[in-house]
Amino acid sequence: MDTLLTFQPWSSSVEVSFWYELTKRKLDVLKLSEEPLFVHAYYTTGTPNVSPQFFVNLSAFDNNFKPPGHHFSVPGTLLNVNTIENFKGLDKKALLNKNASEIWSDIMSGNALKDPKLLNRFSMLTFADLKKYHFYYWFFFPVLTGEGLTTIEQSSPLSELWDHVQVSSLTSEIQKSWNKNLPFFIIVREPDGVIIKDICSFTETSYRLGTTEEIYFGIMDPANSDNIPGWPVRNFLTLLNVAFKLSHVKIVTVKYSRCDSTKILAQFFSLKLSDFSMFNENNIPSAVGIEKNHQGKLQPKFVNLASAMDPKQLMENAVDLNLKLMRWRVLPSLNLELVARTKCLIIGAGTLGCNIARSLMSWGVRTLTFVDSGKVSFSNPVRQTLYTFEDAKNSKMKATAAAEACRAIFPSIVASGHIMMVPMPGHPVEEKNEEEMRRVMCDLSELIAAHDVVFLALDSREARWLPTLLGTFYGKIVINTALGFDTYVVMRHGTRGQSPRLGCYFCNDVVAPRDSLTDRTLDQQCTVTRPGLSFLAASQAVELMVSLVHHPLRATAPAELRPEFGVPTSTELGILPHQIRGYLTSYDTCIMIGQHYTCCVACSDPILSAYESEPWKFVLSVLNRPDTLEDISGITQMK
Amino acid sequence: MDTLLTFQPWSSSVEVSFWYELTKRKLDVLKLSEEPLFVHAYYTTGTPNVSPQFFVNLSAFDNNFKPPGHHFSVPGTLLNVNTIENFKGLDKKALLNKNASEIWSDIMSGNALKDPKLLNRFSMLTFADLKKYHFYYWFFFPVLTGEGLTTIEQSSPLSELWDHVQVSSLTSEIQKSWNKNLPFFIIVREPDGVIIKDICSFTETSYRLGTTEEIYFGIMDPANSDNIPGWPVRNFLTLLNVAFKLSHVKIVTVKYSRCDSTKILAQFFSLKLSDFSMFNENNIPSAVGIEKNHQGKLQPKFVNLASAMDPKQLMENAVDLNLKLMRWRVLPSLNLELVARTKCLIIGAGTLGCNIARSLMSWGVRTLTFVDSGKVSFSNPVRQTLYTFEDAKNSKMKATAAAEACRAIFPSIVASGHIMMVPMPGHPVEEKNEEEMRRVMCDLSELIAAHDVVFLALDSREARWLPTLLGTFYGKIVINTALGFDTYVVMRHGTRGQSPRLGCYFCNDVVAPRDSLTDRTLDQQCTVTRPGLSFLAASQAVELMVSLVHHPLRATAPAELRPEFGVPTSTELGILPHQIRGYLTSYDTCIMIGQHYTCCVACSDPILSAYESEPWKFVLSVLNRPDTLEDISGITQMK
Amino acid sequence: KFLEEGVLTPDEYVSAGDLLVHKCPTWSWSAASDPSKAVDYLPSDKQFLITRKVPCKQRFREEGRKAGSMVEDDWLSVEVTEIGEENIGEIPDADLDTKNDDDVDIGDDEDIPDIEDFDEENNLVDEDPATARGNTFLSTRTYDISITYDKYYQTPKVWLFGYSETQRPLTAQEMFMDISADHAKKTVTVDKHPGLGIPFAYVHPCRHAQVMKKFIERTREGGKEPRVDQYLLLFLKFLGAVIPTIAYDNTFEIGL
Amino acid sequence: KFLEEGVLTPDEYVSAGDLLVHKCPTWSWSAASDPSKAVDYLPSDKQFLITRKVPCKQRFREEGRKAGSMVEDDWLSVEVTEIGEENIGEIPDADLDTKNDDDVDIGDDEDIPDIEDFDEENNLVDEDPATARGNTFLSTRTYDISITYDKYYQTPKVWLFGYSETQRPLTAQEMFMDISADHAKKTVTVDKHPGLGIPFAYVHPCRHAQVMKKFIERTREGGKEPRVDQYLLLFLKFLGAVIPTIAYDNTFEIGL
Ligand SMILES: [Zn+2]
Ligand SMILES: [Zn+2]
Repeated sequence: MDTLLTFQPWSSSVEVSFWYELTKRKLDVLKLSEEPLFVHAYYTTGTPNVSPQFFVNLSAFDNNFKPPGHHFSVPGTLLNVNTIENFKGLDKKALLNKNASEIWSDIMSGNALKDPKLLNRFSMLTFADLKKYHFYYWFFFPVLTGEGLTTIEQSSPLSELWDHVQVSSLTSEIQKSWNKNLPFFIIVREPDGVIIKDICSFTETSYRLGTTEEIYFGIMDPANSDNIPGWPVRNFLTLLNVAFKLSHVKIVTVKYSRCDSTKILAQFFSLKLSDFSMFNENNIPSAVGIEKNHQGKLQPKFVNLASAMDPKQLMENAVDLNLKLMRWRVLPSLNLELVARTKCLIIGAGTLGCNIARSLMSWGVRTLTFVDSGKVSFSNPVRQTLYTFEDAKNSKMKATAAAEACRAIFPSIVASGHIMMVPMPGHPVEEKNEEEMRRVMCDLSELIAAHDVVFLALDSREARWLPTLLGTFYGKIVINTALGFDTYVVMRHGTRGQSPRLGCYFCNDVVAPRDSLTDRTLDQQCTVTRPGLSFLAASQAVELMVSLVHHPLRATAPAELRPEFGVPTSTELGILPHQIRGYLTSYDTCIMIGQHYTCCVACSDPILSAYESEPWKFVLSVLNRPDTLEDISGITQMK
Repeated sequence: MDTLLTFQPWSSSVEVSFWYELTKRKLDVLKLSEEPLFVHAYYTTGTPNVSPQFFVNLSAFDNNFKPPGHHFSVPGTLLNVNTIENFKGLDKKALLNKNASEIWSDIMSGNALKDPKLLNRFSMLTFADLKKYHFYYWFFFPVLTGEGLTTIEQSSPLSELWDHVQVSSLTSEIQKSWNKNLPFFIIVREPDGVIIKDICSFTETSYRLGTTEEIYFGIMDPANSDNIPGWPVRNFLTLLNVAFKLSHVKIVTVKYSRCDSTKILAQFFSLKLSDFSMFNENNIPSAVGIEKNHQGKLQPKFVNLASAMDPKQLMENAVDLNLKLMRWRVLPSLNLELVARTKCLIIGAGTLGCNIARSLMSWGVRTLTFVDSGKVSFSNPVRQTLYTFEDAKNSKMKATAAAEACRAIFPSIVASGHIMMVPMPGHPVEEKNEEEMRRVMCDLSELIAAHDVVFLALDSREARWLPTLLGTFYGKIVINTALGFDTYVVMRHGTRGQSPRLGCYFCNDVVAPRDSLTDRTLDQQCTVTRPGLSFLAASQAVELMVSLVHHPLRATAPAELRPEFGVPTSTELGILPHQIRGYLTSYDTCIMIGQHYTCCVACSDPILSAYESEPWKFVLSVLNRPDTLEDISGITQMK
Repeated sequence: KFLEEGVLTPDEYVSAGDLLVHKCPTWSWSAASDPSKAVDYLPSDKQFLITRKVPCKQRFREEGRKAGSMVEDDWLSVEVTEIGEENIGEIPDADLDTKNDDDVDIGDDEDIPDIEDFDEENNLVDEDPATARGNTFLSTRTYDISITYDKYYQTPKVWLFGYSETQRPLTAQEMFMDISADHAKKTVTVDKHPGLGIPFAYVHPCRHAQVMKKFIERTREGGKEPRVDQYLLLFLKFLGAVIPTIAYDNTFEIGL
Repeated sequence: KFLEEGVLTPDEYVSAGDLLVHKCPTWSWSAASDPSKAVDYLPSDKQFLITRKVPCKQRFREEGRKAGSMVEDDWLSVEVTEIGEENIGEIPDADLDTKNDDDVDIGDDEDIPDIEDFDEENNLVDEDPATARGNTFLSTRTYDISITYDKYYQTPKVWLFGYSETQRPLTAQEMFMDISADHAKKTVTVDKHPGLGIPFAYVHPCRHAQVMKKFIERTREGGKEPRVDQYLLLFLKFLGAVIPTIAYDNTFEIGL
């Protein structure tokens, strides 16, 4: 009248933290690797009505993994493949069998006796579609199948067989060992109580006792029912058959009471085991244990994390992902974190400024600040790529509208707008406005000091003067862009401490900038340029910045011309030119170097000193009388 | 007891149609010219409670101007200056005096007698801020001031002096002449009734009558009150004093009844005139007549049309304005209308497609069509410049989202999106999907046929095949863009009838395109490119298109390399290269020419013929078996 | 069909327009602003009728309407009490409040950019004892009113373009203030004037024929047989109901 | 201050957590997911408490509540009748309707991309007579529940992360279905779990101390003096009222 013993299969329970961690590792560490990874899972004893949970979460990757108290760890192998085709193509049966043969060899070698958690060894096959946050996964829980099936000779709650004192003694033994995470053990019933011991002490114990009658095998059982033990019991029984040559065993499956550790639920089974005696190192028993999905089919499980994720977070990850892919094959040295944390100030939120911001965002830069005093007008949106018709209709301020647009594109960005008219030489300050203008100068100075890179995207020469001075003063990377009708220039300003020191936008000039805005005709007021130019200039300005922050000298890095064939560039990203000049009629560019001019009206030492000693007094005098610049810089004497 | 006669000044009434017309002429014709323009205004007789309207509208510019019936024209001079500074700086008094001296000379010469409307000659000074639709304007209505002031000896309604029959007779005379637009005339009271005659017949008439007693001077009077005649009366009285040496005159000011032309209102004045006898050709009387603004100040009037204009219209105008400015000085040959009406099809609405659309919009292209089958994902908005976070959150279809974004930027654009996966060689069609796929092919074919330019902005080689074939088949301008990691290529496809015929994207290949999408790893699925590239490639693709449509041969224009110094390029916009290849590491570009390959798998004649004879059968066989291409093109034999 | 259906043909429209222009000197025919805008079923110099600068003495006010005046026919019975000149002064202020409802920022003359810079112009002197001082006219809004022919409805179609007291073009919202509230949003919308290409407000002509028919019937009941060329004279009477605030002479007597 | 104000110190939180973990094997301490997320006032291996896969047998339903149950204190008196296993089957369907209210498209397993392609996997055989068949468990939503220490309120703070019947993470909206309607939108919001860095729903702790104090008072009225290390055991009882649908053993007796 023996009954077939069946085992309740695992129900894999992968927490989202696992997928996040896998994503992170895939992007930053694993990249294209498909090498198997060693991972950890764990389980605890069963709970009524809940399927036997096989927990996998971010601790799976922890090298020092230790399961929580009352939990039991399981070693496993993670196989994360790169494509859905690989996922489909992989031979699942072979994977299962490979795992099974490892278990078999651990049983044969005695390793499993010393470390019984090896019996539960599992494999996990995954494909992570990181673009969509789709994860395909499949668990393999190999169990060895022997000759004949295990049958139940007797089964009952332990409390029906043992007296209260003995059960209490077992309970207290288990309670004491809650932190030892022992999934399997032997229970020795001795006259004065029950003792729990490691499996490997079985032979010694039975030798000592002279009998196996009073030895029970204890198993912390994840199953949720009393009569159907959990999956881990199965390989354990195989171990008993192989290691101890037992064909009949008495086992006790133990479950904690969910919220009262002073109680346990224990079930006694007397079993006739399946026979493995015909198997050896070469003749490996076959295995079952491929997990079915939620529909009970032999298909992978699938989870779409995107639906439950915060869309902002999703976007942030997606943006990072796209950039990190560059590091996988092409440019491992790319320091995206460095680029991301580079704080960029864009002075001028017009055609150039918008496209600079767009380029910076596409590089993952997270801090963008706009300075502009204008409003969005109707001619802007078709060229100034952060604005729409509605912005023009509502005459929004450009600086703030640009920042708003950046956030609408990428909510995680830190974008802000400062409505500010840059003080300009030759635009005199009325006395009543002096205090206000001083405030503006201080604000601009603080903004420049607080950023790493300053982009000059202004539409007049004189407006570039003060930011040029301040950028040099604070030693910032200053990248200047300017458009002609069908030519453009992108230039990084030289800075103090650079050798040879490179020039700034004004270094070629022998006159101070003056009011060039007043008295302009319409075509002079609007920047009349071929529309393509701003895309060219803005994107190259940003690429230059990205290369520059990768150079250890940053702003002070020496200028390069085009390299000789075969000569490496100073960064893997390419050369660090001083000036790029582009000509749209011939789709040509030209790399130039311009030296610093010691009498420069914007960046020379006399000017910087004049600013340093009395910032506002100096700037005010320049605004009112640009000639001041020529006097101080020394140009006047040179003339 | 004589009373001073005062005159009611004009109230200039510029209709918006005038400003629109001025804007149009400024942009298209006048450009930077500040030359005075001859213009026309007109007026009618006064209405109670309404200020004397001096109408200026779009007919002001009409060379064949004739006022409507019951209205009287006035010749004038429009001085539209280029800058607000010129507007302010101009000497207004001098302008008034110049006008006055012309009037004086017309009086002296007798011209004014023959053409009395010259007496009302006016000047109009304007500054049009076309970016903002702000118009500053100032009217000058010069009247000559003589020695002493004109005084009233007697004044009363004419009906109190004349009997009913005489008034009736005058009414009927005026009614008869309503269409002659006579502002001044003489009224001769003869025994059998009243006669109206031209001014110049005064001498003859008084000679015939032997007296001036029965001659009255009639004036169609714009003033709204009975006792204060309108401004035109003033110079007319001067004329009478100068031409006829009259110091005392009898005048009748006439007004139409507003809605009953069978009635008139006539007021009689007996006047003692101001004396001009001491003035001559060299001694010109001084003048008054600068119009005051609505606050009664001697300041210009101002109107902001933007506030009342349809914002969509405003935007449309602003976009045009910005582009037209290029023609003012730099590139008069630029054919913006041609560019605007070029219908552009963008296949692929990803990074390249979005930036191509942006560039096209900035060139004023009005018809944009997107083809794409994908949805906006979270990694897109930072690089694909038409999408936002919300689009990704809502998983919008790219093609339609892109079109929507274009309309949000510029409501007047005709943008549409077609959700369509381009059929690709090596992506076999299941039988059940054949009909659907055939439909897709036909749709794509129709789209390409219906556009002028096709931009290929796709992310796989095989997706470019069918559009390349169709573009060649229909002889369209096809511009292909492709990105590497830090290199890009922009290329225009050759076409039939071109000599030497240029190559297409596939002309260098000796194998047919195949499925390259399946089994890609993540970094192969996403286009891993430096973010700056798409801006560079997209903007140059569009600039190339703009140059190309300016060439008379368009798609068949021969390819150019970089010009020798001093040699003109084939269009004023620059060279027409076949391929532009760009290298971001050195910020360099290279112009290349690739010849057509007679066995090309996409554009060769055998392929085009195969398509032509049985389009779907041919395409289907290629989708299922790309080798077909090699067989048909002749490559197979070449191998 | 004029008498039966209240509609008229293009030719009849021209003859009615001629009569209007002849009778009322303020009305005139106009050609299209450019030939491409001209319609071929009307003479090129008689594309539409227009009268300019018709003063609008008051805003239409809902509260000014007499209760029950809509009982019979809302197209005909709207009444407004014309405000006399003595209390004209209070109108502009009172209605400026409604500006706050508009999205569009209406730049009035206060907003002239750079106006301070023009203070220098005060050096300019143009004083003259013979120039009349003080307004002998009301500072009111004015309207350009145009009548085109609507081919679909075979009726005239009326267009309005308003100017503020300071000659600034009025926005659509501002114009609606001058139109009977019943019609302002229901039958008045903005579109490009076909002959001028400039946005005007217009009264949708869908009910014009019907109302004209009613007018014609009443006239006939009064014992007179209206001629088709008097159509526009009648039409103006009807317009007086829709746009009661605009002071074109709806008091004159048509010599029927 | 525990007895007077219902709050506890970090050390008291640790001792209460130790007791909870000792008493209830399903609870365990956890370290922060990475050291940067750890707070220094708690041991690094005892940053927060967590219990996983607590079944949620039913949705909370407004209509299932007894009228008047809120009279005394809405934090304590929410009652739901637990649905027995026999009628479990009807729940998932019944509640799927509420999905329509959500904006977010919740991809359930129907949506597995390429699932058809996996049909080939049917060739795979893994039949075995010793594998138990048939579910001996309910297919229910489950929750990971975590308790952190809130330094500002000096109370525990409870976090929930739900999984669908098919292990799909629940959206916030779906989780709200399992929470007493009174609290769902008022005191439950979503934020990153401080130790895990993953968004969890949490019950705002602003009223925790107050309610705990009431609990303590009642216990004392019952003649027992609660110890501070029993705080979390008491706290779980309180949570049973806020999240009545989640079946952690709120039936066990605390050995006070
Ligand atoms: Zn310099
Ligand atoms: Zn080819």
